[in-house]
Amino acid sequence: MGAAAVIELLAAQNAVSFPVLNALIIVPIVGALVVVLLPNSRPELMRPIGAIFASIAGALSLYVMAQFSVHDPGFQFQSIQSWIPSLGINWHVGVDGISLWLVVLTGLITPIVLVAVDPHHDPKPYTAWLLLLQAGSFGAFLALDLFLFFVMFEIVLVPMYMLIGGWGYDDRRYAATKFFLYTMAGSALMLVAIVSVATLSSGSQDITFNVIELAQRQALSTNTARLCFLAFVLAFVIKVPVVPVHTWLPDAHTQAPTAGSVVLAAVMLKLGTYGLLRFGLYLFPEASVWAAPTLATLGVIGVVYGAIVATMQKDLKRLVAYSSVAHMGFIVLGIFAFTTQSLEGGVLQMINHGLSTGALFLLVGMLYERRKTRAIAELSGIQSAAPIFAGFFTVAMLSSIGIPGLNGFVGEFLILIGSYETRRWWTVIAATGVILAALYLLWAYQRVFHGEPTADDEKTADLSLKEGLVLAPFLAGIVFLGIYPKPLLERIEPAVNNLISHLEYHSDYVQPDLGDPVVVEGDHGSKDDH
Amino acid sequence: MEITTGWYLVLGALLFVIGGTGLLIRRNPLVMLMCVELMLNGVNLSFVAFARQLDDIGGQTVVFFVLVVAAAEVVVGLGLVVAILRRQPGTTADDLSALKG
Amino acid sequence: MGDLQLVGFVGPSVNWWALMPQIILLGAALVVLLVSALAPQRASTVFTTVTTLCAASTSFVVALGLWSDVKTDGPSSSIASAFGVDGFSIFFTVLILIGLATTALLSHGYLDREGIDPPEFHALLLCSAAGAIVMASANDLIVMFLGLEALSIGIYVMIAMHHRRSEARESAIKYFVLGAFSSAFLLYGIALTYGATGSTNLVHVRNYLDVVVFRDQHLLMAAMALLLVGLSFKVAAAPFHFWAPDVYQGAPSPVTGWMASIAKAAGFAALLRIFFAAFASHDVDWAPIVGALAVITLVVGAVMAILQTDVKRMLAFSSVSHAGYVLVAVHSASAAGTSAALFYLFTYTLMVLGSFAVVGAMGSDDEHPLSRYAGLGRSRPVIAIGFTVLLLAQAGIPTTSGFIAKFQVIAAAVDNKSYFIAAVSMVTAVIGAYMYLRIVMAMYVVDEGEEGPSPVWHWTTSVVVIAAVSFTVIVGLVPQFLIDFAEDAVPILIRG
Amino acid sequence: MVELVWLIPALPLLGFFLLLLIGHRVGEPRSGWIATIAAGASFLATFVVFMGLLGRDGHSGDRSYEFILFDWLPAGSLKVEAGFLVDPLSITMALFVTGVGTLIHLYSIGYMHGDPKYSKFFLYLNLFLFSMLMLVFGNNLVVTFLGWEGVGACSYFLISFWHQRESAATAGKKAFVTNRVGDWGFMIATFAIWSALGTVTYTEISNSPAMSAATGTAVSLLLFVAAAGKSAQLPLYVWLPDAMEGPTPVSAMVHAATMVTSGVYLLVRMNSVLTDDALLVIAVVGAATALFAALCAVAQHDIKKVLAYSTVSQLGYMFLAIGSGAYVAAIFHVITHAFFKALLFLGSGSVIHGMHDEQDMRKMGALRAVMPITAGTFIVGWLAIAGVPPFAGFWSKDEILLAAWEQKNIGPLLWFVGLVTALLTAYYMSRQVILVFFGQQKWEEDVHPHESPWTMTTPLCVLAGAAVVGGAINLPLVKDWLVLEHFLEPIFHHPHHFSSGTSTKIALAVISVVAGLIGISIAILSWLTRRIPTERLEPEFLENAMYVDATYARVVGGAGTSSFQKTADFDAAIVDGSVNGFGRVIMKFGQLIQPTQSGYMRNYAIGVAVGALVIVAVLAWGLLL
Repeated sequence: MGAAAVIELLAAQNAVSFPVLNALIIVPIVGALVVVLLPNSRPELMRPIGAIFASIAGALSLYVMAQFSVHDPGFQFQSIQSWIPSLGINWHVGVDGISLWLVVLTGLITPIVLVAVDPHHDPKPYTAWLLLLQAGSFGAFLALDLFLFFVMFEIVLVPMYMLIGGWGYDDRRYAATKFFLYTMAGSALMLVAIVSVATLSSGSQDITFNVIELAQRQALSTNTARLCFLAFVLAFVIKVPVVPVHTWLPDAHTQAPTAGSVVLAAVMLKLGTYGLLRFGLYLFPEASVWAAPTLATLGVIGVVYGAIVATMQKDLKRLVAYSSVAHMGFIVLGIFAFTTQSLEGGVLQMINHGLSTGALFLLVGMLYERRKTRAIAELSGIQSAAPIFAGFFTVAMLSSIGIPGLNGFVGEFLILIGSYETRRWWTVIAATGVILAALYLLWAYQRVFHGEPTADDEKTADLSLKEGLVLAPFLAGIVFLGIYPKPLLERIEPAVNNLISHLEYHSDYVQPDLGDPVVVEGDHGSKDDH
Repeated sequence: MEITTGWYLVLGALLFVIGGTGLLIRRNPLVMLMCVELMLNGVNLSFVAFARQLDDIGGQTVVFFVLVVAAAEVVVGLGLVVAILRRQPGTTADDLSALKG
Repeated sequence: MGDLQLVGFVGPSVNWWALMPQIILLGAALVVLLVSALAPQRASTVFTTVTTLCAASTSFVVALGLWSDVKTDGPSSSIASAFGVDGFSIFFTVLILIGLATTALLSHGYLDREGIDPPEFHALLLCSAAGAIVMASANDLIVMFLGLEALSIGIYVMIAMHHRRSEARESAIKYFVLGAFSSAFLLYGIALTYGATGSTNLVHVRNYLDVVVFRDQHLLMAAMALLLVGLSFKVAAAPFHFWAPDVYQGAPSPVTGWMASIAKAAGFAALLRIFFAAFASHDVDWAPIVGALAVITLVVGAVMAILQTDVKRMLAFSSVSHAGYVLVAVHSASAAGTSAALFYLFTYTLMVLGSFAVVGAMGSDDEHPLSRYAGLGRSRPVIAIGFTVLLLAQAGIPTTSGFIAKFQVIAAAVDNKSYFIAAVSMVTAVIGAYMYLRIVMAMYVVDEGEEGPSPVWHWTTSVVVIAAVSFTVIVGLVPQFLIDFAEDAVPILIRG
Repeated sequence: MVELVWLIPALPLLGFFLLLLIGHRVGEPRSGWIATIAAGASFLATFVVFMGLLGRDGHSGDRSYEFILFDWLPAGSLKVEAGFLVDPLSITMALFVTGVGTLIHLYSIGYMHGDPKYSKFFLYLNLFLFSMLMLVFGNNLVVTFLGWEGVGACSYFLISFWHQRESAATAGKKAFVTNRVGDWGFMIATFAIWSALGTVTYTEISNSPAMSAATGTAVSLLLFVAAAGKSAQLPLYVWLPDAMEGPTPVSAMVHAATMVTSGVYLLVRMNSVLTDDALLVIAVVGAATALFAALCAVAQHDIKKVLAYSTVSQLGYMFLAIGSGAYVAAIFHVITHAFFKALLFLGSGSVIHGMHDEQDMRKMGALRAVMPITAGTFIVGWLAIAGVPPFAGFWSKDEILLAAWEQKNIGPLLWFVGLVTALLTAYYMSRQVILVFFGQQKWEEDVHPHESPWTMTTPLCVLAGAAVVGGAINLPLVKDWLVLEHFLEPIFHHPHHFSSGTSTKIALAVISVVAGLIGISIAILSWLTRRIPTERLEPEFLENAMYVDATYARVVGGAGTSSFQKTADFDAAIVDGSVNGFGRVIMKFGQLIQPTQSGYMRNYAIGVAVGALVIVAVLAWGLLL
């Protein structure tokens, strides 16, 4: 889009004087450079300094949260610079209720893991990669230009690949390569689709990759749109991951260093679900409605299947990884149920999953630091040796199981109650996931923490003060969001409603009129498909 | 009967094909070089024939360029062949297959 | 037959200024040879390298001057319109000169280590550079042929100069025999073109094809086919690529870099000029063939690359698949496609030169097992990260020039509605990525005791690597200037 | 005064946090006292609120007061508040929950003496009390669900309190997972109600138009699934007997008096949506459970297992009552049962305590001499549960049997089942009392049984008193004596009235009393005076609870586990295998074409030549078309 259009857009949007979103992306990169330039003779400096930069970014994300105007459904803090004019590509970032909390999560998680996890060797590249990971994730969540998004979506692979390969465990080569190639394969066709969308919807106007504009144009023919949608979806479902394209996740999670696992679970998986919302539903409303039953089914399969497979895992970290598959399945169901509640729940669940699973990975990592093993069979009676540790684990576990009063429940409940309207039988099956979640987590907990401790178990040290402080924010979030999610919900809701009305406008989908009492006749026989 | 340009072209093509076939079937590096020369000369013949047909001097001049180039190639080629044969006498083209896969 | 009159011979007007770049290079070559002959003790490595660099930079300046001329007065051609002076030729001149300077720097440390006689090497390098420029700017098929031979013959000898190594000899003879074989095809194609259109001059050919409607196109089509074959061989497109891996592996690393970058670039220059400019009117005929070649090349290059264990061979096959990407761009037969191809060639040249700089510095050329690169991330962090960037760029990872290049190729293909080819090129990109990742993995993921030997570096290598990397990253972040350059360089055929 | 309702759950929560922070520092017994005081204060608060409620007029809907704390889950048209509902039902529940709860807290001070995790135990107890009160006071289904899950979690913690014991850990997990099945029903029911009525708030639900028959029945049955999970009805009862792995006070509080009755509470609370079809199912299941559990109790040797099965059986009674539409009777029995069953459990706990953790009744006997208070109070409890007038159990059970009799479709049958159950109940309780307190002593010499400290006996006495006079809160025959019924009236959609005449009532009552006496006498003849041979009175079949649990275990452990394992293997072999297989295919393809790279010049030349031929041919061919 031409410079004139850019200026006009800027005028239209409440462009803030200080381009805070750009700063979000740039600060960690600067941090990485600074760390790289530090002398190798001072390894102890790397992580603290990296953490400082990461925290600055975190603080900025909090600033965004504070300045975010609650009831504005549109994109805020937009900043747009011409980047590759001849291809109609702009540096265009903005945040709305859907991305806001993911940005905050990214901002807060990274400094924590930087402080929390000791890489044991090569702290310099470790810190630099983590900072680049943060920058890339910010970029992916903020990008409003398809090209920019793809760049960020793809570039985050490199730091994660390096982290897994450089600081991972025995099978890291295989896991890192698998992770990289699998996700890259997913996004390969998405690039073709991105170009096609931009080219085909340009028509007489000049070509643009501006998401907002493309979403408004809706210039593609139904079938083309569906094909492009599928290409996008392929990339995202692999990232989520949705069964059956999930198998990179357990390997990556198990082999990754703790910091990697935490960021992977808390932030990177969200790129998939976020992409489905922002680019799937927003760019291809008709196609989304068309594909919704299938994708919702996949989500439900993920919930049940992931739980079942998790139950039989012998490695604690692998078990948590599979639990991620199950939880992300809920989110996918919520997204493709298209109701205010289910979508809000989905967005919220992204945050919740980040907190609870992130905490679980941290805890498993700490356990590994103590025992040099993650094999469930080699652990027992930890609770007797390390009660506080067990307590923290219990809280995270209960949140993951979805106990009301903790955050996990809030998201799951909203997703399910919202999906029940449009995807009744899907919901009924998905709800069995709560039974299975209890099954695999409690069983694992019993085997690891209950029972008579062996001599080694006796020696397991309890949580240190530092570790406690590291976990405290996670637990605080888990409890707070469980009791008072309103601040998040009221910021998410406008954006979500906006998205739904966009769907309704561009497709034959109509959100059932929830809320007012209606007497449904024989409703248990009907499925609301499209 | 009158010999039209077509006959020359066919002859040129034949020479080209013969040379090519020779390069494909012969093992001796020197012979292979000669085969290449044969192909080039087949092309030369076509050039001349076309030049005659078009009544254009350009085609004939080209032949000289080609001859020069061919000469240069022969020089380099012989140098290479000699360098090889000096180290391993009686080397055939098939012996030069250490690099593969 | 406008310019050449048989009666009352009038020499064609010669714009010497336009020929200056090649002339400077050839002059430099003579200087090097003379000095080495008359005052051998003077003809040190430093001297020859510096001479080459000076020559390169001088003609670079000239090229820029020509560029501004073209900008102001528009494109022109010289010597009976046999020699084009347009954005296209200057684009490649600049590219080739960069390649020349880079290769000179690489060979600097290399020649001493491998005990190769510097003056001859540099003289040949300069000659083949001049040949490449001629090939890129020729408006006449015969001139193009001469340039191609100059380029190739120089390379034959440069490879063979590593004469103590049997691999070098083998790859030299392979390249020579097959090269001669293929140039015979090319020449035959030229002959048929001449027969079909009555001239070897592209300007004339283009005009002729525009006006004349053939009753019987067989001759022309055969001509096109044979030209395509000859040039596909030079750019190592499947199924004419077989020579490439063997030759690349056997050749001295700087020469490999030269072949993989400049020889390929010159080949594509000729390809674009002939097909996009001269045979534009018949693109419905040749574009599908090019598309088919592109697909085969992409698949073969990617699939074969992941089987290799020798780094040089890996990169050889990767350069094959890169040829495939450029062919995808050529296939779209559009201005966008051509500028995409040019952009791709420019960025690719620097990536590949940087990569072979590392490879060349990693030790003598007998073999390049992955194990030799183990632990480079620790022992040589800067070079390792540089190499990583170059490899990821070749894999097409964003924020590198490689991604922008691939993106434009895809865009061109999609614009041309050839979605299948676009999809294939993306999928093969993933397959190829595995190979690059293996090298990166080898450098960074090492268990105790696996570390390879810590290589000895000549500072010139570091200069080249760092330069290549910074270019790759800068273009990856702010590509607009290069895109403009490539767009201005789309070839056009001008008489007089 | 009603406004103080938030204090009721807040106080135990406060206690919980106190113990969380300083519990291990203040240690024993102070931490126990902190918890007990918190519970006691909560009881007082409840009483105050109760008084406030009584102060309001009973018949205009004035006695239902909602107290909203904040918006919990506002999402679009869905409004879920964190709010309390004070009405006769919730306050009644709260009164005995806090009351009995406090007593059990007090009891535990002595019982848990010397346990390394002393303070943690009370921390859990307080958390449990808080959750239970949230369950009771929640003004909508979701808040109730919060408490519902909270008590579930606490019961998990408490059952596996001595988690070093494999059996305890397993029992805790089993309880939680089984309950989760019920929770599934709870959630789906909530969704269905919201989608049908557009609200999840109790007051609005009860004022909404009826749902369609299908939805209504479905919702009712789903709610019953939830209730069956929590309240241990067939077929989900299996966790409760195992739950006896927990410390005895837990069994008394969580698994007898309070938590297990929350299923009953839920159904009574939702009485406006329950349909007749559903009620019939509930009645039948309730009756079946009652009989089944009573039969199992007959042959148990573990002193607590007997009480556990008896609890299941009594809960069956309550659901029988609900199924028969007699909600008041259900609540009435909930209360009386809370008294005498808590009493019995605490008594058994006192015995176990005195016998140094011996639970096998066959190793007891003649204990009344050494622990008189325990024996005395236990006997009171026995008479109460056996349905001997005028003890509390008699009145509530009698009302249930009457309600069953009047059930529209199959009343007499239900009544008969209830009657048989009553007989069995009287029998196995008498058997227990005799085995434990009478006959000759069967314990080894080195065991020195002793009476428990006052902190344990005081609650026993108080509960014994309640078990004697508890029936007084809802005496039949005279209208004005039905205090509870009148008090609860306003919350019922269509209040239930007994139709039978006085004579029928009396007849039924007499019959049930006779049944009880028969049971008692059989026990005496067989176990005390040994007139009847006792061998055949403890059949294997019943001792193993008809092998239901064993069957479950076999299915879950066998088919269940193996199918899960197969899925996991499928994931590793097929799903993941295909991914790696994809890579392998590409490699294979490469190895397929690798020979072309033979290294022979002529092969390469052939490549060039063939390629040239093909291209020429294609271009020419293209022209021919």
